[in-house]
Amino acid sequence: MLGLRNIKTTMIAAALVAGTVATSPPATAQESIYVPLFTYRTGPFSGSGIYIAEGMRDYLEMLNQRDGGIGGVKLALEECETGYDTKKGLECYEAVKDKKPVVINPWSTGITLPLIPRAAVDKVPVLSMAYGLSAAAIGDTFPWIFNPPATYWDGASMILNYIGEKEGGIDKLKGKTIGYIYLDAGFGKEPIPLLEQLAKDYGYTLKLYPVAATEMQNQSSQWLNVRRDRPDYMIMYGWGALQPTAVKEAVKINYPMDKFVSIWWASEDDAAAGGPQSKGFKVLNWHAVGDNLPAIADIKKHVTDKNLTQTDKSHIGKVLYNRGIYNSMLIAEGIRNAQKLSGKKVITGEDMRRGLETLNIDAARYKEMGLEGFAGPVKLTCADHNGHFATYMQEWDGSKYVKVSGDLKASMDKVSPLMNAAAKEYTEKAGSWPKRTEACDKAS
Amino acid sequence: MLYREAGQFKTNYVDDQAVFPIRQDRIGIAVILAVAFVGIPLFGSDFFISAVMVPLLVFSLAAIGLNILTGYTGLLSLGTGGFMGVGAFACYKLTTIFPDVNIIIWILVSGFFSCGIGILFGLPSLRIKGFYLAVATLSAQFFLDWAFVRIPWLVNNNTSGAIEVPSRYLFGMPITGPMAQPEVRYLVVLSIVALLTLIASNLVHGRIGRSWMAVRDMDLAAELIGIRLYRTKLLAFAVSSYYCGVAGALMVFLWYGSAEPAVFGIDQSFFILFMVIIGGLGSLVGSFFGAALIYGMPIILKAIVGLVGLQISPATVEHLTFMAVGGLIILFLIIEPAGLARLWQVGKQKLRVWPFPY
Amino acid sequence: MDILYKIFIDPFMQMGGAPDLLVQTLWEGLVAGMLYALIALGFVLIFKASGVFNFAQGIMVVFAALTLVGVYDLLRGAGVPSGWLAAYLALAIALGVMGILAFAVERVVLRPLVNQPDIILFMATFGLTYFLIGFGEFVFGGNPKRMIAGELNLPSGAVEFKMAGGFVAMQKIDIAAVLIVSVMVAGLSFFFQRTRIGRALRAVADSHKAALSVGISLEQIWVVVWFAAGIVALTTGIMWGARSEVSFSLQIIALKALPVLILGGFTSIPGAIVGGLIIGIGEKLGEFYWGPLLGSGIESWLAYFIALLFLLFRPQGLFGEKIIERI
Amino acid sequence: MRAPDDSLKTRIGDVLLAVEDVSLAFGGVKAINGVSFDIRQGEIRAIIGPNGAGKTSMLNVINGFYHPQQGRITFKGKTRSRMRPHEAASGGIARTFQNVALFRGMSALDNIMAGRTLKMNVNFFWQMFRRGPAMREEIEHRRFVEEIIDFLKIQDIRRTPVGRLPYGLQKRVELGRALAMEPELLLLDEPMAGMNLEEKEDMSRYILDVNEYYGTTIALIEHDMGVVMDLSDRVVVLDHGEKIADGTPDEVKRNQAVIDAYLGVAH
Repeated sequence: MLGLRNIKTTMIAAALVAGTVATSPPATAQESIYVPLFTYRTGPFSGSGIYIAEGMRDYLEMLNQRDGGIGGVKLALEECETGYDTKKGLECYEAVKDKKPVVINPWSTGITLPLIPRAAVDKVPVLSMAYGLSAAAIGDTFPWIFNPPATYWDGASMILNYIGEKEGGIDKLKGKTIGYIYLDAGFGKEPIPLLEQLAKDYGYTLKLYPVAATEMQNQSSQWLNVRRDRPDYMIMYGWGALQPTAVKEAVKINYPMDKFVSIWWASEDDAAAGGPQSKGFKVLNWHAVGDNLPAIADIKKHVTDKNLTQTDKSHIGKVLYNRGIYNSMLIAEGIRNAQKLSGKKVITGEDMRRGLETLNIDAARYKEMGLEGFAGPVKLTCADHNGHFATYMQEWDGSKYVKVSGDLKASMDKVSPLMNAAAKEYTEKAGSWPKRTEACDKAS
Repeated sequence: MLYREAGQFKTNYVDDQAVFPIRQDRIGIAVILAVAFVGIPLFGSDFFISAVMVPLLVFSLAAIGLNILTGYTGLLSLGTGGFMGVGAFACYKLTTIFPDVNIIIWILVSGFFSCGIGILFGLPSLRIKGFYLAVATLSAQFFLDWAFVRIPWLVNNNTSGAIEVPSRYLFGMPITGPMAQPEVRYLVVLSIVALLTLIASNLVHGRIGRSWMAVRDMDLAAELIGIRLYRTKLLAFAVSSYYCGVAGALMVFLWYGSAEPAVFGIDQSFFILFMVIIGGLGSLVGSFFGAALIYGMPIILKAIVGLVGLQISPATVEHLTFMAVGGLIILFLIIEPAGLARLWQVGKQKLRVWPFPY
Repeated sequence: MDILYKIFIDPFMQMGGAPDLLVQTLWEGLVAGMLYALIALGFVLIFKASGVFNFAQGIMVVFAALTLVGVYDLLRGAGVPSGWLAAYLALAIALGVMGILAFAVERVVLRPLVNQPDIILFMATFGLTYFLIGFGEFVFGGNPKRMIAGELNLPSGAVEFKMAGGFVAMQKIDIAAVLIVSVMVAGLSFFFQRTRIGRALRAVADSHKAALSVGISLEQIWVVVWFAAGIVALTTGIMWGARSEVSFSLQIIALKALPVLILGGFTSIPGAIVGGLIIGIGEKLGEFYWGPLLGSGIESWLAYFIALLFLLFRPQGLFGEKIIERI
Repeated sequence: MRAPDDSLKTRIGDVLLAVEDVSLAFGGVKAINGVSFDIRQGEIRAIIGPNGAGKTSMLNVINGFYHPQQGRITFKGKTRSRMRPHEAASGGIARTFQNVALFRGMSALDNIMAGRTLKMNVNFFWQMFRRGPAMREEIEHRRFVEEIIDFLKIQDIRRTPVGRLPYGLQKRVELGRALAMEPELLLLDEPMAGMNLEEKEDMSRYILDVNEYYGTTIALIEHDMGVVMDLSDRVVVLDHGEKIADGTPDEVKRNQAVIDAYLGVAH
């Protein structure tokens, strides 16, 4: 594999010697850690993307303003607009790659997938927080990919466990009909094998209602089908315009909203779309909503009040804004951890990978960060890059989400076999998938 | 003064029928090829090669494909994305079923699958014309979109529902997958695009190209001089979809590395169509210009914003890009409806008679 | 045999078994069809008078609705109390913006391109589409917005009635949509048939030269039809926005107007309505009763296939005249 | 201008094409009603008549563009109820059009080369490489086309896109394209419409030359009576879709029905 790159280096060197002007990467003068943020404030999914972009950026910006960065090193933040378009996402990746990013947040499954094989080669960890490839949770196979705190399969299992709990035992699912409405793309289709498997195990009937991306705002047929099939519960895996339209249509057919459960992507706007009748609509979540936390107060104080951001102040504390904060909190903790592990101030992607792998955020640490009670503890290991942590169910009360359940755990005995099979399949199909060579650090 | 053909006399028809009859053009092409094959891989940065040149070549190839159909034969198609998808999925199936056959062969073969689908959806083209035909191709686009998502066999039942490009080698060097160096991928793409462009150029300059253009300009008259409309149109569909199919396979295997079906959506079709319009309908070199402008402009805009150090959010840049692309389309149509290729010709003509105005 | 049963017998058994669902499906199809027809109407207006196939009609729908809700937010920000006053003010301003748009389109796009081939004008509307997407997001932001249906005094809730052991629910907003579309179509037909400027528009459609020779200004006519198409777009935007939300993904649905146009012909106002109903009802029935055979979701392409099949037998559309090709 | 009578006898041969009892209607409107006439090998046959007489429709029937509801067409001994465009073209019927129907986006050379399409048959494979047989064929036909270009004296506009040529030249290129098909029967639809006197004389010369040197049978529609009388051997007159006269120019000139039709006497 020598080849071109060596020749190229020689040539460039020769050219430099000859005194010719050659292209060279711009030198980064200041000591900083480069954190690119892939965001989408435009495009068909911007309704969800804007909140996330704002939360993600504001939290890191707050660290810069309040603490002067992390460990005394400023974070060089740069947003790259993807428009949720894989093509632009890849362009963003190529654009940031040479600037030594410590982590990539693709914020789209479509962009995550092509980055998974590249991460190991380019030595840049990919943080796909609760999206992307579920099987990437297996750290031994995917040492460079991190997708805490839960996978889509975990989510499906948690929703079913919640339903079981409500019905008075998982065995009560027997004979029930469960409808699944989803975005007809990789993301929405991923849980289907699990749902089908569980249908066999628990004895419920599964009905599928796919919604094509082009038909997101035209769902009346799907909901007519729902009316015909009368499922006892509806599960939704949606994104963008699919969600508010689904909520409206559910209200239209008088579907009992308290039996309509969504994966963690539905926002306040989505629930509110149905008007007062959408009360009872349920969404999974793993972190607090609202702005009642010291760290968020700091964001207001150091960032939004100083107009260092274009965030709409009414967005602060909304589900997806806080989701962005959570994502950035993971990044910040990863960096902090990496600094500790490597002893360096300005860390590299490789250090960051180690930092994320030994991530351990407990209640005490949340308190230190000013995020007490914000979310459950996160502890990753070399083998497990996801954690399959508990989530909880929140319910729309007409104006905000209210927590209505305790910790919901995924049934790992059901999820793990699928996940392992998927990881195995992935590597087999990839032709030659490298064995993990990265050493495993002790948790710090 | 340099660009002058005075003194170059053709002494036989072989020379006069050549694609580039003027010596300076031939030198120009040679220089461009030398830069493309040697200069860029040696001196281009990774970003330039992977995020600029490879996409540009892929889009140019797709634009040539669409140009054959829409520009040369006058059949408006909005199904380019779908046809690209057929090529990509065919290539994936072929290389996973027969992993030992070289991937380059499969990329070239995959075009034939898209060719077949193209012919199938081209069948109504005898009875249906103009905007009506555009709707027929739109049905191809939406149907194929649906099929890519709905037939898990196409992606070997991957749980991600996406094409996951495996590593494949040429002479021991990886050309697909994460280990493939950008320069290698670029050279493979460039070679295929150069070869197919040459073939396209040969086709459009000969009998087949004349039949296509005859059908475009005046189908009734074409029929009356003995050109069989149906065959000619279907041939255009076939060749065009072949090009789009290969472009699709190149896109996924040598650029994206993994692709969800959404990549081949209607947006992709429009994107390629814009390139063809801006570049110039019925011009191969225009396809390259169009791809460079439509794909390159946002990158340049972003770079300018970065260079100037303007405090504009990326989202705003994106909005401005949309406005600029839209505005440019209108502007070019007003200045020169025949596209960049025509401007290029006019420029050359001016150069030829320089310093005189005529 | 089983598959034949599922295709030819089972769906009809279902229709008979649950007539309430059949009626509901037909109603949903009717409403969707009316809304498709409304988008198609915008195309027809412009095509009739200027021969331009306006691809931007879809984005005009989004742009108009976005302007309406965007201006409403701005007004509230400026201290106008929320409610009907701000809503109607916003409506008036949005109408004004559509007027300015019509004027600008005539000035900047159509006038310099007059006498160019149809395809060039068609492509110019692609440019317009892109420009409006960027401009709309630039001014009002790209996030989806809630349509101010309540503030505009549009009804909410549903009318339900019992039927054969089930029920049929008709959303009041849908009923309103059907009524408004009917009124608009009647109004436009009247406008074209009975008024002076309407007849002038028809004259332009038949022959530009003829129109010029009797002293009708093309420029004025174009502004008028583009403005009319803008009003239609705003109406569509309000209606569809109220059904889901105002976002740019709506423009894909606008493409559904193309098969409608194919069926109804490019120049016929009643054709747009009939085409819309065939497509709307056809795709809902197809999706509901036959979709499950193919794993559902066939709605995304069924409309285009219906149009394609239709074209093979009647290339000139339902109401189009048979074209005699001359040479 | 016309050659003497004795050459006429040797020049003109058997019936090349005959239409019998042809009727054509669009919807309810009759364009041609029961018309029969023939065209003999080597002659110049004119079809005349007032506007809307069905002349162009007649040509369209002959080369298969319109399908008559009734009647028979016999071409080169084969009788059929209608022609197909491709059949007509490969059988050797070429055509020019009333409103020039050139391929506007192509150069004059390419337009005329397109006329050679039927004679070219090197397969797709060689076309892809533009080498070997493909190139040889291209050159061979280019030679033939250059002869036509010389004949029509349009050497200097070879490379010009025809859309930019003046009308008279366009007509000439169109004639060139028809000649490139090496037709046995050449249908000319108002070849001199819109030309000035000089251009008309040129065009007349070309038509006669084509007829004499290539021995091509010609059927032409023309409004200029002087031209028609000078050029043609026999004339058929149509009015309102019906044949009202058929014969030599002199006979036709004296026919009362023809005079009435042209002077607009009520029927």
